Amino acid sequence: MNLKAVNPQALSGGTIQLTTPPPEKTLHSMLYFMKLTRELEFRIERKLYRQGKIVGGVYVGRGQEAIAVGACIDLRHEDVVCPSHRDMGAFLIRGMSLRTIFAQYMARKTGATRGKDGNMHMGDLNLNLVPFISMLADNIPVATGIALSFKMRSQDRVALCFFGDGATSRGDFHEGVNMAAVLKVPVVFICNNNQYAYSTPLERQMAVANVADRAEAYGIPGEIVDGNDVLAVWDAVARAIERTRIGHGPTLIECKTFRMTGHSAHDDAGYVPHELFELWEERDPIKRFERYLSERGMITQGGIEEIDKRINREIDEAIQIAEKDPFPDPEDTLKDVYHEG
Amino acid sequence: MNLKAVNPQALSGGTIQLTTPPPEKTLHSMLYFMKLTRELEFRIERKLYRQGKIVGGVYVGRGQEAIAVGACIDLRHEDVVCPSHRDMGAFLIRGMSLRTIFAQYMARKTGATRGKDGNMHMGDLNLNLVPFISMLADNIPVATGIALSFKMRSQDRVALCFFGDGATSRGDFHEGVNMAAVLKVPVVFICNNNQYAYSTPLERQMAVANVADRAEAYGIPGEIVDGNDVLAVWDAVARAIERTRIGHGPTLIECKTFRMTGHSAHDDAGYVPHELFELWEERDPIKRFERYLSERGMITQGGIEEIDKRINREIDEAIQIAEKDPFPDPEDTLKDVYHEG
Amino acid sequence: MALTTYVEAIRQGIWEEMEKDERVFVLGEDVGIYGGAFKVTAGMLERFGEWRIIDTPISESAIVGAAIGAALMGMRPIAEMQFADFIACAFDQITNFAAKSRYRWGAGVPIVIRAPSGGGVHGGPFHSQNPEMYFVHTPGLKVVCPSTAYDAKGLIKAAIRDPDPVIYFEHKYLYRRIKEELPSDDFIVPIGKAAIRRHGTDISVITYGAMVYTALEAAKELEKEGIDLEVMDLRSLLPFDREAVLDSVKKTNKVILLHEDTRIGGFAGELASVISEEAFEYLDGPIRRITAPDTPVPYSPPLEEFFLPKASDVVRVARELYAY
Amino acid sequence: MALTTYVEAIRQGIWEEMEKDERVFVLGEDVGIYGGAFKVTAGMLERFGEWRIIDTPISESAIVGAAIGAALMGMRPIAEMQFADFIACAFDQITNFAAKSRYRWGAGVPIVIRAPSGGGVHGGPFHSQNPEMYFVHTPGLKVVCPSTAYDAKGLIKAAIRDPDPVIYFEHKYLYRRIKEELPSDDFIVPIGKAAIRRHGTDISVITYGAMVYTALEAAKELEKEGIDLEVMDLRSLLPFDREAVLDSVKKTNKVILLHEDTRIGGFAGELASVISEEAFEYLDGPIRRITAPDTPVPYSPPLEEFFLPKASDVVRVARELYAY
Ligand SMILES: Cc1ncc(C[n+]2csc(CCOP(=O)(O)OP(=O)(O)O)c2C)c(N)n1
Ligand SMILES: Cc1ncc(C[n+]2csc(CCOP(=O)(O)OP(=O)(O)O)c2C)c(N)n1
Ligand SMILES: [Mg+2]
Ligand SMILES: [Mg+2]
Repeated sequence: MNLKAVNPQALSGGTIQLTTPPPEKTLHSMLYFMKLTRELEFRIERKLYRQGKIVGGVYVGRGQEAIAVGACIDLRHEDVVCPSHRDMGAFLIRGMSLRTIFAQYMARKTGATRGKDGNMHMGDLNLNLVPFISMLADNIPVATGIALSFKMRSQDRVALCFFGDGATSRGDFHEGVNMAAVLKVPVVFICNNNQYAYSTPLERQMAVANVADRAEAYGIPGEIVDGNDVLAVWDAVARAIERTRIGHGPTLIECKTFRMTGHSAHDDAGYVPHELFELWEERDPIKRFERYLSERGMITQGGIEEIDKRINREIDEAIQIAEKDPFPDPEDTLKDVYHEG
Repeated sequence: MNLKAVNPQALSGGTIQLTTPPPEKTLHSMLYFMKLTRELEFRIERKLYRQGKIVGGVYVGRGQEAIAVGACIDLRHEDVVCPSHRDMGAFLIRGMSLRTIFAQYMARKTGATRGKDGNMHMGDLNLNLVPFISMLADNIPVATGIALSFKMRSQDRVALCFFGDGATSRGDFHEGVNMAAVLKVPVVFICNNNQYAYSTPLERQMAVANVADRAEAYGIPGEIVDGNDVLAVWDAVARAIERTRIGHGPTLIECKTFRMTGHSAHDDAGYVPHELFELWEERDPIKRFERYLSERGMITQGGIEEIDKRINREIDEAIQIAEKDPFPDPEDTLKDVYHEG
Repeated sequence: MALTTYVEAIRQGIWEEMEKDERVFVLGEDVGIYGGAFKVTAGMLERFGEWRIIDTPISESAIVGAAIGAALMGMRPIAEMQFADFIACAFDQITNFAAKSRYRWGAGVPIVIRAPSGGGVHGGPFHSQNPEMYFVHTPGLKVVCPSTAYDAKGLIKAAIRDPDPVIYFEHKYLYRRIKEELPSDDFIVPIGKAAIRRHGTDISVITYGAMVYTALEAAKELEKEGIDLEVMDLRSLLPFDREAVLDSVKKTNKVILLHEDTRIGGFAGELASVISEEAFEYLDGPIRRITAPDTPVPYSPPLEEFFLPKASDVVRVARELYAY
Repeated sequence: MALTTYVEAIRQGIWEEMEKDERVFVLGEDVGIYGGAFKVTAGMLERFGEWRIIDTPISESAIVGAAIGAALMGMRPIAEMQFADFIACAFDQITNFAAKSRYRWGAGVPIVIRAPSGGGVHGGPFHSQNPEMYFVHTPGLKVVCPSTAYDAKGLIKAAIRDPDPVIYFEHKYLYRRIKEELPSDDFIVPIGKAAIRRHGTDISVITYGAMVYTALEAAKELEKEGIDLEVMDLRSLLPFDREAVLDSVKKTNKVILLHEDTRIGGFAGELASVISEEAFEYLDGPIRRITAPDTPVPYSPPLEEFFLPKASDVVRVARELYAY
């Protein structure tokens, strides 16, 4: 295990100084969504799952909340997001309701997939949110096609596509990014490099130090950002979107981060050297961002507590409703395989 | 069409000066095999095919003969070659007989595949020659596995894997090269960049100027050589083999060249700007190498003519035999789907 | 009036739909400047421009993936596989992303994947495959296999308009061998409807693709002996025309299932099951299959000849069954 | 003596073959330090080292491709798909390179591809698939589906020793639910041989995988009513035990074909065809299929429950058939 490659000290070190930081309203939104993501996933993983109420596996993005939030917070409604399995913030920001999400995890009819599919495979065309499938990297060519449809119709829209470091080993990553680069379509590829793919550390996944190094092969910019700094992510994504909106094609953004859990709820991550968790705990994206805001007088301890309260209330309510939501009817099994005219 | 990217003048310009060129015997062998390739393919494409004696399509490597020959001439018997569809020299150097090759193209029982498969899909484990299949790039992960088997058994052997520029867009290129890089197995990847994939020019295939740029994504060396210079190819491959033999893992070698024909015998390449053919004709690998040898007094005009005569004789003989070779028995259709104990 | 070949009929169908519907576009390898390996898209680049006839890198999986993405955004992509054999490289996107999308989250994926398939052209194991069953066995897809120029045109148009993913197998052997006069008006052939190519009373031969002609040839031969074959061209395999199949079997009481695809797990098995389940009492003899043997498609002419089902096979089996 | 679970039986089989034959090795995602997602390779890294238990990048196609290459060089690779569903990503290498190699140039590809398959664990559409038919329909491959711990061990060993590519479907639902006492000697279960799990005289239920238990449950229920089911576990699908199937049908004269896989193009169709062709005169009733419906595998428990064939389905159909 090459500790150096994943040493967070090697990253930008603290929050970066932005030339024009986002307006305060946006900053507050970012904090809210990061905290909402954390608490929502905490409830799913540590409460509902242990109570046996969750159906199937549970994958959370603890420690990685800054990525989806920083990337998605400023998107326009007409832009399209293709998240992956540690991007809960993307679903929330796009407008997927808490009740829908809890219902999804409890396999209810009111869930995003009406009980047809599990956990984060949630999507809604009205929200311009396209769900991934389990096959890692399959969403990459799909995002390329989404962006292609914008370009061919001269629509001023962009697609954002998320995936992990491990997914970049798949052929579909290569084919999808390459095609996007050749056709110069408006898509931004965002890799959460959390140093592991299940039990497989980065150096068993690729022989380069950075996922961003892969961009060289496609003739597109590759940028490394501190994925635990929501503003750094925000900044890099904003620039990449700007670039792609004016026709310069895709960017690959690598967000260095760390998976502060096992791969899924049933994995204790025994294969991860303990010191790594400690190192990265110090760079917790939420605590850092709270510090950033309070140092600048943009939030008080009381303000933080209020957000927490609001989040708890919203979540409690959503769980209450979702728990009473019905399971799908058995006969629903047969529906929607094809268009039902 | 970006002429600059494919301008042969931008390449090394003439034959390179080697620190230690191969012994004269090898040089003569190189000339022989390049000329043999050329004449063999000429007979197949321009004679037998037009006479209706060839079964199925015909793809030749005219103008690209230096690549397979330069790469394979010094291999040891125990090394393994995985050629692609414009690497006839590889088959010849490995020891596939002319008669077997003609029989293969005429779909005879004595062909390399006993009539089961077509054209260059020829292989023979006794020759350490593993045939490709039509699906471009599928041979890349296979070559990785071949090299893996050497590494796990500590065998001092290397694998050479050939493919075209277009094949590098396939997922299997990415997966195969990446895995080879991560596992640091002894394989050398050799891309013939002939600027086209069927009718598709390089810039519709990738947004990088060089196939070798793709190496960056895998943390392996990428080297560009003048693919029409057999010694340049020989030199680069020799160094890559040396590197990989001592455990440094794969290299990606890009041989810049040009497809001096249509994609196949039925394609007139109307989509290729005519000046490109003219430009590249000047850099014909065989003529250049003849010049190199005669300038150094290593061959005379008479010597060249003798080689031509020998080649013609060998080919005539082989065709004569192969034309009389039987077609497979219809019932052979059912054989060898499984091991027949 | 002029005769239209099978391959030209496909081209016309695509062309007309592209004229009518701006959402329709084509992507694939060499479809643009070259007009496609079989010239199905010849002239389209000039007419529709490079953003509706898109030359892609050699990336079958991304071709299909990109088609899916565009379809989700309201487009109507037609993805070309240069040969049906290469559809294997896009298998995951087709069977997992495209096929299951509507079921999972209600978002249909109206794509067409064109796949030039079939043997008889000495293409060998990788340019002759009939991969239809991989997709027939995948709920969420539709699969069609036209055998006439009329159907080639009518089915490509139906496929383009269909709200679900359609795999369109066009038989290479028929491209330039089959011609007919086509109506000049806008017509489609509905997906899921079979056609009876020859009415008969003794034995039903149920088939599709190039084998329709094999069956007809056999029928002509058998006519002389007074054996009257009914030849049914399924045209669509998923969904297939269950009713037409059962009606025919109930009429003739004897059935031959014929396809160019290999045997084990071929479509004939599905048909045999359906017939046995739903028309068992009507059967006056065993259900007989005539298919390619379970091998890759061999390359050398005598092998391929042996491999492909022949009219003489149909004649032989029909005689046996007639005498049963 | 201790009981061995199905999953442990697989592990033992691999372990023993690795001890005996240096050519055998494992490659796949998380098979090393983690011991595999289902712990089938637990402890092997420590025992055999990182060059025989190889953690790979997430590259299903290259995992299979690399296995093929190593096999051509004389090794005996076992490639693990983390879930059978992801085998779709390696479809091209399996069906085009591995399956056709011997046929093309005489070079066998002795690889085993392990694929944890099947539903009942609320895995949803991408963690519950039964993709066996894609491979059963591919000449050159072998396909096995063990249902007992004994067979799991015996078939993995047979697969490893087999000179041809074998796709080994291990049913996730059975991993820890099925246990039995295993002999301590070295045994294999030959590929291509079925087993009769219950002898009976009235109706043959022909099935495989987890559905064997569904059939046995139904048989127990029907016993009370005096209906005597024969339950045949195919164990191998390609090749399958034609003789055993026909013998059973000729004995009972009525047959139910049962599988967890979806219906259209499922294995039951193949069986129905073979039975109709070769035992038509012995049939006293229609061949009936019980299968999953033609949908993806749904996730929510009531849906999945509806989707999976149940003992009550077998009971119902058996009663109908008994009365026919
Ligand atoms: C094609 C494919 N192979 C294997 C898996 C099983 N799997 C699920 S998540 C995962 C690890 C993913 O790692 P990474 O892409 O780095 O994402 P992370 O979980 O670290 O966010 C694996 C191997 C899968 N889902 N898809
Ligand atoms: C997966 C796949 N897709 C498409 C094809 C059809 N095809 C055969 S050769 C070729 C072009 C190959 O280009 P390149 O790799 O550059 O090799 P070149 O022919 O130029 O040597 C294409 C598209 C194929 N053989 N395999
Ligand atoms: Mg990761
Ligand atoms: Mg090329």
